[in-house]
Amino acid sequence: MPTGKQVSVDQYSGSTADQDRSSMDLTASKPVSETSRQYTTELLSIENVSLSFGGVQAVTDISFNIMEGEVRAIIGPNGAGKTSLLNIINGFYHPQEGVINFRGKQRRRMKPYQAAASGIARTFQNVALFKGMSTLDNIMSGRSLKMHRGFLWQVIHLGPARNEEIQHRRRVEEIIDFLEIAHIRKQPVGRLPYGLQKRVELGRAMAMEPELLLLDEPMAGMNLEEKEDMSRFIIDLNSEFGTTIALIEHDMGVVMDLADRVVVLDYGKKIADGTPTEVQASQEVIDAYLGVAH
Amino acid sequence: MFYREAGQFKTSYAADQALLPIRQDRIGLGLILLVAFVAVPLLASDFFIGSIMIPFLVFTLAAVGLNILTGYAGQLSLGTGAFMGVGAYACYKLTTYFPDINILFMVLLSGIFSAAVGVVFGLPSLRIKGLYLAITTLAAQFFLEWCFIRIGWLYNYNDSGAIEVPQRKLFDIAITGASASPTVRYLVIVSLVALMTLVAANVLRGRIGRSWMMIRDMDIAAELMGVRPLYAKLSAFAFSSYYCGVAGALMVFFWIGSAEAEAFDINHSLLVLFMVIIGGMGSLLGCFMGAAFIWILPIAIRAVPQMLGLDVIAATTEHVSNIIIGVLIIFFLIVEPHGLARLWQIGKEKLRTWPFPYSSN
Amino acid sequence: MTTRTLITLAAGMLAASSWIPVAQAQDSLYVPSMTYRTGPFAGGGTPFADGYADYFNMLNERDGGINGVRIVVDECETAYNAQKGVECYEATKDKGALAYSPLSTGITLALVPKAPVDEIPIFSMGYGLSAAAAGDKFPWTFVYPASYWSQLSSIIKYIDENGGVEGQKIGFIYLDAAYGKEPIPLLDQLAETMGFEVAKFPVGVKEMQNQSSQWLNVRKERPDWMIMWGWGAMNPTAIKEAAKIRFPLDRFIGNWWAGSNNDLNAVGEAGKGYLAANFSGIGQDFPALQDVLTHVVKKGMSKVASEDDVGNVLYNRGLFNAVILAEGIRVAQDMTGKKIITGADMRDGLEGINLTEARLTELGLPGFTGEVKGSCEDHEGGGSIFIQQWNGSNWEKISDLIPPMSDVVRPMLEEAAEAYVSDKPNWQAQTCG
Amino acid sequence: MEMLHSIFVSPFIEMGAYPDFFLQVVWEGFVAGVLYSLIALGFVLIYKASGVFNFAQGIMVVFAALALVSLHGMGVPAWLAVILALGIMGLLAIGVERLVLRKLVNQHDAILLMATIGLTLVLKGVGQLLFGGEPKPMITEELGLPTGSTDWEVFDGIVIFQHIDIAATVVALLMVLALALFFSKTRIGRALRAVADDHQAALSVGISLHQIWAIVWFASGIVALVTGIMWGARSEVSFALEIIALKALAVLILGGFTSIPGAIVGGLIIGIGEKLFEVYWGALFGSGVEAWFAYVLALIFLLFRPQGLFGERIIERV
Repeated sequence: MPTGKQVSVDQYSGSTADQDRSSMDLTASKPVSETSRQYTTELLSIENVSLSFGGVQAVTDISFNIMEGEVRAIIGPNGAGKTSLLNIINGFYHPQEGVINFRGKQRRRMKPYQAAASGIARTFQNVALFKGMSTLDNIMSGRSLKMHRGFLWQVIHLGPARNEEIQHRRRVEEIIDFLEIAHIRKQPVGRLPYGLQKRVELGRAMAMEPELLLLDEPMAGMNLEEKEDMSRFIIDLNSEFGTTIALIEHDMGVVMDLADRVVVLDYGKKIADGTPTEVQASQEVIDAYLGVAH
Repeated sequence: MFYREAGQFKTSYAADQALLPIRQDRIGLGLILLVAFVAVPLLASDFFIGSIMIPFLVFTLAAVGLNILTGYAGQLSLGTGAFMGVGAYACYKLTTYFPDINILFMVLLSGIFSAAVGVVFGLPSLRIKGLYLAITTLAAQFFLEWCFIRIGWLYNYNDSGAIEVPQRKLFDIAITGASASPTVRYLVIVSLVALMTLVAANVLRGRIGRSWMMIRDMDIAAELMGVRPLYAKLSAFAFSSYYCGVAGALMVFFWIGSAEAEAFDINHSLLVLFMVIIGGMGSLLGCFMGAAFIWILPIAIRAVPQMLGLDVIAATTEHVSNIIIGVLIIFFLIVEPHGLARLWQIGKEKLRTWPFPYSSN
Repeated sequence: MTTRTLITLAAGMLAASSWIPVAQAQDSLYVPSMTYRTGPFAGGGTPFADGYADYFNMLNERDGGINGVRIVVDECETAYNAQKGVECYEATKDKGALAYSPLSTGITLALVPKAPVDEIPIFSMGYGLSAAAAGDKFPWTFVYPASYWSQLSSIIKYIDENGGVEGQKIGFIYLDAAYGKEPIPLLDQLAETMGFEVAKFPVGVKEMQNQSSQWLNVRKERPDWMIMWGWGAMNPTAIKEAAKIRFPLDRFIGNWWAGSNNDLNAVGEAGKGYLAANFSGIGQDFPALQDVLTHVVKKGMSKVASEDDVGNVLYNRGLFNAVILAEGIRVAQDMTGKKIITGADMRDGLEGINLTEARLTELGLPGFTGEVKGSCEDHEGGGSIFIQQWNGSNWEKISDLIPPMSDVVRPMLEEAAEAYVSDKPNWQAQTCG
Repeated sequence: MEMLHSIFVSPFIEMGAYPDFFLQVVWEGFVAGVLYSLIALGFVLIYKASGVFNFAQGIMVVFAALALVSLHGMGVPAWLAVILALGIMGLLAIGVERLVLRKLVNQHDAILLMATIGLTLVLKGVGQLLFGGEPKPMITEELGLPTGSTDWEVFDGIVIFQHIDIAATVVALLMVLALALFFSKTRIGRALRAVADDHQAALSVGISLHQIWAIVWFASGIVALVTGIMWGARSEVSFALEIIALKALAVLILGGFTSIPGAIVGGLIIGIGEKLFEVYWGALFGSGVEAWFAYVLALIFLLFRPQGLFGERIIERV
């Protein structure tokens, strides 16, 4: 098994060439305890958003916001519109009504790649890795937006194009180290076990160095040990790199431990919003999960 | 035993990202290049060079073009023949307008016309996917074929309706036309193919190639990673058509010597597609293997009864080779959908662990 | 054993077999035969190839070859495909090939420039480049006994003799490919000089069996006569469609590739009255064909499906091709005094060919065709054709030989030859007389 | 100006001036359309049940017709030849299912398409080996199909109806009806629809996919034979027919891959459309536009309605 030279995060952080808004450089440690965290800047806000498909109402009049640096959970029973909401945020669906503000600016109707360019990354409920590519290439693909060398440089693959490739490789290796997946670096992802695939997908999203990371059921189908690993990565990602995270998750234990605030959806409507403890106490949430008739 | 990278440590990412990170592969490639550039021109007969090596290389280049589009960018195309035709006709027009400019330059330039046409016919790919797209490429195939017949300007209003290759020289040696020796034409083609394969390999391992593969594997995820489908798909069409166009120009100018519109018909497109399937989608090595296989197999089948001294009607061997190729295509799809290239890779992995079959991860 | 090893081995074997110089037995005459017994035009290719091979075999069986030297006929399947055709050429040219009959316009065009380099003549009998009739510009190419242009002029002559062409409208339905388009310049020219109108109806190669639009257009245009430059499945379809729109079939003339038994068998009784040009005799009633039957077909050495196929139009066409080549070999042997000749000798032989009626009778083919006399300038020979008519089950010759309008055609041929040569600076022409 | 006139005005004046001719054009287009529909029908049957895009449908048409004609040529009476030809198509269906489909379950669309391209080569080779490559006349009369024609005098002119064309239309209609009955009234037919809806679900209620596949391939083999007979009667049976069959692909795009009404309507639109276009507008483009009209029409259509005439709008999910 050929291995590249291993590089640690510490060794390279802060000294890389890619200086544009590099969130990885933010190593300021943050308090872990939920109650003491205060967030002041609003990163994303959604106001009165509604979405329907040919008469089927997927999301109805939802408003909520995500603060910079927090972990925001979106929960709700199956079919509550959680994934649709993520799809709206990263521009895959276009709501018929409502306003989305990102970093204080109202967002126009945008394409997914524009959302990606503005700093929103995403993982998927059913793993959406590039099956024909290796772990390394999958994570490298997250760097797409940060690579700029033109076609002619690509053709000769020398000089700037090669240097660019190597610089980004260095970044990707940091992520590989962070996620502890160095041993599968060159394996095609299609052959990896599910848990590892999820991890690679997280790595790919991390490689985008997003301001806002959307995680759609990152722990679905995992066993306890894998869930613990994944939780650890999410916490580290949030606290070490300060990445804002919005996640959908069914495992309430995980949600209560990770999230700063929780928004609860049911039948496309928002039924509760607040800290985990507040939400847990809400009668409406309990009814929704226990299936009380509306 | 002999094919093993143990002890070859890489100390930089540059080394790890090299095209051929393993020393044995580099030696192998060196040997192949030595054979291709030295042994074949010195030793092989005119028939072997002119009717086996030249067509093989022309088809390889076309297969590389199609493989970029289908194997790497995931857009199935049945219009390869027509794009090759665009290259050939463009080259023909260019040489009539600028007879003094070097033919090699014209061949490379003609690919650009083909790329432009490719982009136009690639536009539907933004809305249409999969099999539907495959069928719309048929529209390109038939429309362009009709243009080759109907637009007299394309063939200089020749009475014969065909394009004919003028004689051109490089360093005072005839490289096109009937008096150009097969060896000279072969050397031109083999250099171009080697160069263009290297370029393809470079593009494919870089940012642009990755964006094509992202679109291929999961277009939605690719878009959410910031890949613009418009750029990615159209650039794949353009790049792929460029290769097909150059292959078409080479086919007419360095191989057959003249061509009617029928030379670029749907069967030609399918032939290149077979090469890509049998060689392996998403593999450059596969293009070489597939082209060699599909081009050489019928010649070999034709030669068999002769060697055995049997008197078989020429047509019968033709039918038999049809059947064999058809069966092989199905066989490959069933047993190894990734083609010869994948078999080769499996073979290499076996070699790596031999004689200890269980020692690898 | 990996795949690459296999491929390398296979390639190596091939290479080895083709690297060894072919030890050509110097006691025979090698005549390659490019055939297309497969593909969409197989219906025409098969009988042609049979006639070609059977005549040479007959010479071998009856006379022991030509002047005592046996002829080796080597078939190579091209499937009417130019790439395969070129491959066949490359594979056989070093075996001492005397002449090639490529049997496809596409292959002919590819081979014409190669002929002077390899010094092997191309004999494209009544197809390929019309311009090649100008022997001074095309020393290595022959189109005996007539070029497409000569043929067209003869057909127009026939129309003129049967009601006149002036003021008439003549429809031209053709295969939309190089082959079908070739006579158009002459047709336009004749229309101008002889005062008739032309309507053109192209049929795409892929639409050969789907011609209702073309014939609807014919109905719209109402031409007085129709001329067809068709091939393969296009012919029966066209005749059926013509019958459907009630076009009078005795005013519908096909060229010599649109008038075979295969074409009309598919139409049968409905095709009664249809006319076609031809230059090779119909039927088995020639001594030479009887010899073919006795010495080859009845001995089971032929590939024909039944004895009835001997003598049909395309069979006889293939046989005629062989007759001219055989005659060329004889002339070359006489000229050089050698038994075993080369391609260059063969070229001289073909140029010196002189098939008079007397010579044809000697060959056992009295009245089979018009005179074919070659010369340095003239590589198309006589150029005469006759018109045949389908009687519902077979062809009947209904006209005498019609010579072409040489006064119009010849200058045009020379002009075309000049144009072909003009952009080829190193073209090898020859000076005559 | 003149250009616009010849595009937008004069063709319509011409249509009005010779309405009998216009009707004839429409009728010819209709008949061609029926034949396109039949080929497309063969595609749809297979695609619906097995998700295979059968590129070999065209060669199956040739193969079936050649088998029929060659058997008759060997002295087999026409009715028996039909039965035997059907038998051959049945064997082919079973063979394809056993040797190809069964081994390619759950493969990607494109792989299945390419497998049928391989099948095309095999059938081409086998067909020519067994039956010979030369074209053969269709045994129209022996099969009891009508010949001759009827004139309809209308608008001071005539429209000519060939009896064989009328027969083709009737047979096509009967076949569609038979298929409809088969799907709605028989157990196998219902199973087939279930498979078309959801493979997994069908499997879970005990429907044998293998059996269903063999049956649909056989059904489209029957359709192929009928198409071959009809088209063969119009010209002859030869391998050149295969290429025309490609036009059915354009029909499918118009009609959608899974809709039988779509195949029929799409076929008629393309048949009539291309004849009208060739006759009234073809000259503007130098004629021969039929070669690409169908595909370009399909392409333009796709840009506006990617799911076809009768297909359902696809909502992509992440």
